[in-house]
Amino acid sequence: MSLTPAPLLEMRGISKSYGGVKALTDVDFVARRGEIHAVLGENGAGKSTLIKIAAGVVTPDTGTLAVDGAPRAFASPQEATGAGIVCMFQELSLLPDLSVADNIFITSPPRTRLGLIDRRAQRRRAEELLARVGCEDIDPATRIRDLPLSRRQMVEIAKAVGRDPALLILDEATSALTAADVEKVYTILHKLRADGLALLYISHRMHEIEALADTLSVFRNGRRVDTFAKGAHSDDAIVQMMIGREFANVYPAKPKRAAPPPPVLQADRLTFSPGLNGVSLTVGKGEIVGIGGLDGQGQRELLLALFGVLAGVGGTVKIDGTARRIGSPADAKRPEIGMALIPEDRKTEGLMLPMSVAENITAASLGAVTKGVVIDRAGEADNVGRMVKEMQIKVGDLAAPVATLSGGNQQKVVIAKWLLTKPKIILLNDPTRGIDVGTKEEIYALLRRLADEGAAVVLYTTDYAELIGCCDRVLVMYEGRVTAELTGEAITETNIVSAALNLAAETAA
Amino acid sequence: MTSSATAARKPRFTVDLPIVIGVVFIALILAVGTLYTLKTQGTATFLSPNYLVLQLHSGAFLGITAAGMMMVILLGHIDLSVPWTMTSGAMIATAIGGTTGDLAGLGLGLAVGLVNGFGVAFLRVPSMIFTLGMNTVLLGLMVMLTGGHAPQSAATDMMTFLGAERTLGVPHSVVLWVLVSAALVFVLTRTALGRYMYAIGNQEAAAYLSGVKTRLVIMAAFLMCSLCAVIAGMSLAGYSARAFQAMGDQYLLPSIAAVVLGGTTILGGQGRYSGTVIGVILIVLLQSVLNVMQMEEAYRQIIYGVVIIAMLLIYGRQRTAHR
Amino acid sequence: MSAAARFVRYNAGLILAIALFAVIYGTYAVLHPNWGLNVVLQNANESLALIFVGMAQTMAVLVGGLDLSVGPLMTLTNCFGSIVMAGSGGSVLAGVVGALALGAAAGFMNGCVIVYGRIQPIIATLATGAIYLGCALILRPTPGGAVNGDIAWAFTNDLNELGLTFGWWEDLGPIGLLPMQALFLAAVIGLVWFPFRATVLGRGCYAVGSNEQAAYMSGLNVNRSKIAAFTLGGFFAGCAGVYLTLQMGSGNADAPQAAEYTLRSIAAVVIGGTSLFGGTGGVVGTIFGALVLRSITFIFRVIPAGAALSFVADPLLQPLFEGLILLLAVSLGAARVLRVKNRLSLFT
Amino acid sequence: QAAPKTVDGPGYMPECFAAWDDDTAHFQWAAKDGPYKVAVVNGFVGNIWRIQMIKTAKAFVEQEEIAPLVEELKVVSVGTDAAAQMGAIEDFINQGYDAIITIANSPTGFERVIRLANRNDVVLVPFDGLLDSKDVMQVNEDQYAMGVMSANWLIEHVGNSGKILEVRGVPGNTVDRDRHEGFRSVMEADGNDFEIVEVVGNWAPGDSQRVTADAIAVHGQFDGVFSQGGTNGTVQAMMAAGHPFVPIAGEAENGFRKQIAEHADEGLKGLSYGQSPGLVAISIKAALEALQGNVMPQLISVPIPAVDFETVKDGENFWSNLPDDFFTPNEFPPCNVNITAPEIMAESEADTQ
Ligand SMILES: Nc1ncnc2c1ncn2[C@@H]1O[C@H](COP(=O)(O)OP(=O)(O)OP(=O)(O)O)[C@@H](O)[C@H]1O
Ligand SMILES: Nc1ncnc2c1ncn2[C@@H]1O[C@H](COP(=O)(O)OP(=O)(O)OP(=O)(O)O)[C@@H](O)[C@H]1O
Ligand SMILES: [Mg+2]
Ligand SMILES: [Mg+2]
Repeated sequence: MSLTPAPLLEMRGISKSYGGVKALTDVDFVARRGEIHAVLGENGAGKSTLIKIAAGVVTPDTGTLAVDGAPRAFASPQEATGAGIVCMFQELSLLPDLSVADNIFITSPPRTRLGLIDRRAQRRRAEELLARVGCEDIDPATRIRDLPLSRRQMVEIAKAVGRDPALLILDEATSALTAADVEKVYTILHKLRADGLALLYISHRMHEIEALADTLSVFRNGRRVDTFAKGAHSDDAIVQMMIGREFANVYPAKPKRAAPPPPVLQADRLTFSPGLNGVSLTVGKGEIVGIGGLDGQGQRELLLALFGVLAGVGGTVKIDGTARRIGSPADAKRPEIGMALIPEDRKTEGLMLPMSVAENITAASLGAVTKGVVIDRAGEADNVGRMVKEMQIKVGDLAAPVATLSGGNQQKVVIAKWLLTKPKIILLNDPTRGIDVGTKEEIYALLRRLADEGAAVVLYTTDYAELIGCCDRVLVMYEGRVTAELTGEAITETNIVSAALNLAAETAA
Repeated sequence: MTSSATAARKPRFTVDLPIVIGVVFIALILAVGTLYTLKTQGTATFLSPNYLVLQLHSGAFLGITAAGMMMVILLGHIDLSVPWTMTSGAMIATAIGGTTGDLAGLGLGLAVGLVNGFGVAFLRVPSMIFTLGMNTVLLGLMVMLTGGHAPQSAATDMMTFLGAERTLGVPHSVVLWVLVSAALVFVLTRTALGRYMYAIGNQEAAAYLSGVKTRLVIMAAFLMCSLCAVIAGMSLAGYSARAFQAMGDQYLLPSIAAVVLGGTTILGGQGRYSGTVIGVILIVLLQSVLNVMQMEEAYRQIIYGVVIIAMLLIYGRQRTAHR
Repeated sequence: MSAAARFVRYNAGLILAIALFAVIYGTYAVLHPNWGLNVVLQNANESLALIFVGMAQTMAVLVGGLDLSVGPLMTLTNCFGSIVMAGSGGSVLAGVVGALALGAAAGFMNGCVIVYGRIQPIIATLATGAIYLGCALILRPTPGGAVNGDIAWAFTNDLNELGLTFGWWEDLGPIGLLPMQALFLAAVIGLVWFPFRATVLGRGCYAVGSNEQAAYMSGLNVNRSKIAAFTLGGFFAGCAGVYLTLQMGSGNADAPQAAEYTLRSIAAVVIGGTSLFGGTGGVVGTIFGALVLRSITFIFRVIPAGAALSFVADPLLQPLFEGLILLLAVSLGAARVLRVKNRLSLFT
Repeated sequence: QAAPKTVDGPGYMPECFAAWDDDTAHFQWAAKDGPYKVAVVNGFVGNIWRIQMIKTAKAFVEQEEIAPLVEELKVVSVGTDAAAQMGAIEDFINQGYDAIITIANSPTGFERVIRLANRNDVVLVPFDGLLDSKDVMQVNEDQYAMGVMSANWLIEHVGNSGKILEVRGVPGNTVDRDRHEGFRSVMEADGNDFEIVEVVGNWAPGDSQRVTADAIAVHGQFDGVFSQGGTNGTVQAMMAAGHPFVPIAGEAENGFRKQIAEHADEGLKGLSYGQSPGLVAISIKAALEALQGNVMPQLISVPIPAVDFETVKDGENFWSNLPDDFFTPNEFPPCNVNITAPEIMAESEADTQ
């Protein structure tokens, strides 16, 4: 690696606005060969916009773009791919109904002499590629639809790598990956760097940046604030650069408890096929219980089962000591149960994107502001105003579609929607995925405040640090069962990881 | 990019592109028709109140049908059973006769809506195909009914009152259309049901996870659609003084076209009621002007198609899939 | 998952369609007093146009749309064909090629209106369908046209008959009993559909139907795939028109018939296991879907008068039972819904 | 190849099975022993005319003198699809039926089934919707003559000039074409000076009503009307618009005849001619006679049952206590087809009380 590697992509004076929003203002940006360049910034800082411009998805208002010194203007992702720029977008670009192999070779499959797709060769090469990214377990003939999100991200990585990029861009490519998979990604990226590729890496996880990046660029409000080599600034300094203010302790303090709190939610031997093999858990008033473990061990099913989404769940659920049958989210919402779920994918499960922010916020609590059959508009507006203030949702026009908010604010809208139902039990499925540190911090504080106000919180997350920092108790799941319960000081990364891998049982056997 | 689509969801008054264009096209159609009559008759009949009231009178039946159709299109569904729902509602009502008949007609609408809603919401058969089957079943039922013995087909007093009569020159069918419209606008804008309909049309999973009883909402939309269809069918029978087989066949495609020309997305979730009204008026006038101009069927079809495409092209208003 | 298990899982719709067809057609064959190859030929004859129209509809559905112009387009190509094909051998060939090209061109136009006009397929084709029907009426204000009777006869029978009519061969043995319809279908599937599926363009159609945004982001040419899908759909509709011309020996701009074909094509697609959301299924399933639809009506002809179920065939109850059986057939897919475990999967 | 022999006329029972004109050929099939299997292959079924037709067919074969000749009657309705209709006809040929009666969905394209029917000695009888073919025995009323008759009648009551409204039927249909051409041939002949406004009513009362209303609104008053079908809708529109009653020629729906009877003195002079659903009975009868080896005309002309405001009579050629929809002419005494419309359409006591 030479000291100043050659610039592969040079962007000069790039600006882009969406209506009144300036997504990018006069940005210069350079990506060099043999270098992993991390791009950091809050939600809405303009990162995705920048890379979408590089990848030909978005055309800039002003500014120029050069590849290997030659000026280029991309009209579509196709053209960018042709120039060796391959992007793994934040919103995955996999096709659910096509097989893994079809997806990997979607634009340029191996062909037979007749020019038709050579399925056999395609399968073989897909297997090779998957092996390269350490996913031998994925069968190339499987439909994407049948894979969990974490596997899909690995396929997406294999697909990107398979396109022989000169510049590979990963926009929050690891947001749903477990630690083990992230390790694999590290290995690949290091190897690609050694091969002389230029890599752009966008992530909200500082430890990933730590492990990977050579160079870091920080964006704030559509401007590039600074670019520097790794180690030039401390983490705290970087975060401060990102959010433009001092930043102290990410996680709020946990309360000390003498006796276990009274149970609010008690689930006994829940079974569901596939996924749950007899899960029991108790969540007390004011408690935040974390659910950990490797991805796909039944955690999602557990939340969905509790919320009444799954059919054919065995076992019993008691709310405040009374056995309840929860057959649908509408049941779960009833006051005597008082449950809320912040779903996994806010765009398809949490929000009606084209509808207004206000309509989204009140979507779960219209019953409360309905008089007779008529919606009390004043009452509704009050609720919306209160929530926007309380949750500090950054929104200009409450009547604008919720799609125009940045990811973090969209997530706040989802949470606000449920807080209006005054829930006793709050289930969260990876609520901070792809959300910047500043907003994360607000969410952690919010969860603790809700717990202190008496809610029982169940938090599933793929981020160990969140389990450690946020939770009073952590249940680690393995193959549809709770294999370990960690409390207090015992909630450490080592304990979580060993429980997640079910090491105790493995060595005993 | 999404200006009109988003505007459609804003509660405050905004000028809606589809509506503006619809009005412009209506003016255009009237102008062409008037030129024709000026040339052939030397009169501007198309602008006479008498003619326009007549158009509203007979257009009201399409208006009511389209209003119902819009309820299911807003959810991203469609109801292809409308033609024979109209027909069988009217036929059952006249066969039984009297007030009992009127109630029976409405009851049939209720039943059809329930079955359609059940098939779509609970069995989750695509509405396109379930309602198509339903249409055949209703046709079969009416053939069976007529096959037994010729049922009475004279419109009941209520049907004649609604479909044919006027008060102070105002056709009752128009009043009925206004009432139905008011009721539906109320549902869409003032009630939780309306909000949920838009929510389901936009993102059903999110609505479900928000604790909305999505299946009941879908049932309700199909109910409204079928009820509108039988109301339209029964008043149409009043207009014609009698119910007859296949009387609804001319209403299916025009009602869908009216809803879409009015700016409702066929994928659901977006659309304003006022647009549908404009769409109905446009189609009724277009059909009538072409009739009066004694346009040959072939050219009539072509003009019909070209007008639809032209209007939609002018406000290429489909949700953009990519930027 | 084993390869066989995966095949069953990923082709459940197709398998269900085949099973349905086997049951319904089997019943017909058993009840038919003289069931034999000539009956099969006749069944093939009455089904092929619907099969082609269903295939045309499948293309639109694959990319996540609906094509309401397939019936009118079949009618247009039929009228066009009936004009050009009325003549000697050469004009028949010209008519066939011309009608297929006309179908493809009209399909291409559908695609362009949809892609560049950004109009939802269902509405765009509602409009273009009206235009095609109008054109058909201009070509054939009243039904008529006379395709050479021998040619029409020879190409709508079996191989032996083809040879006999033109004196090409006498008797090909068992091969000679192969219906021409099966050959046409096999040719279109083998020479057009399978190759198309194995191109990037063809796979792109599945990709677009599966998730248009993702397809675009993956660098696929979404517009080209959509246009290709509609063009191929138009071609299939053209095949239907050409076959209809051969079968009828004439052209008929019949609006109700066009509408009926359009609606039935949708039913055929759904019964054939192609998801109306797009991205899954294919024309092979539709073939069986169309056959199921047709077989339902076959049954009424053979229910014996004295049988316990003979009331089903009562002429004034037939439409009712036809509707009920259709509802039942499309509701069979609901079995999946009733077994669904994760209700969220219902919404995608 | 088996086929009917072309022979010289006159045919059997000429008072019933009248040859269309002097040039009409006559057919003779080899006689077969009865009883026979007969199939009726109908097209669309969702309108009253077709339902009345199907019921007439069923009732006819149960009549005393016919029943012994018919072993089985099967009726199927195939919808508007010509291919499906040909398939059904071919199926019945394959099943060994002796006679197949049909209303063709398309006037052309039936060469194949005609060929097969002849090969298998099956008597195929299209009626109402005819085939453009001289190789098959067909039964119909003369649609062109209906147009001519309507025109002559209008001229008689309106005079040789004036403004006439013509409400046409389903576009592209041969019946519509023939009636229209017959009508125009007289109206546009020398010595006449008519302004004719033409609209399309699809033979459906609702459509006729709407287009008539539009036409009145735009063109003002008419001196006479020719409305091919859905005629009661046309009259309805005139009454609703306050249009004075004028001479009107139209179809044989009971409703139209009721209107004529009720408003004749107010000026609603009406001519009501009918395409009768009873044609099916004549067609079945013709097929049965042919199967017995009788000589039959290739094209059988059935007299047009017509009444006007002077001959319209309650309980005889219309029924004021019965619904509007059904078609009044149903019986043809010369053919021994004596099933009246009320017998067919009003089986229930409640209706005929
Ligand atoms: N299509 C669009 N329409 C309107 N505004 C947009 C659009 N795309 C981006 N923006 C705006 O541009 C700004 C930058 O968005 P961008 O997606 O680039 O942020 P980001 O840094 O990627 O954020 P995140 O961390 O949430 O992914 C945001 O404020 C957003 O509101
Ligand atoms: N249809 C739209 N109309 C207006 N703005 C949009 C639309 N779609 C997206 N945007 C804007 O684009 C920005 C980028 O959104 P993107 O899809 O990259 O994901 P995100 O969920 O905001 O990101 P993150 O998960 O990192 O927070 C959003 O902040 C939003 O402001
Ligand atoms: Mg982003
Ligand atoms: Mg973003």
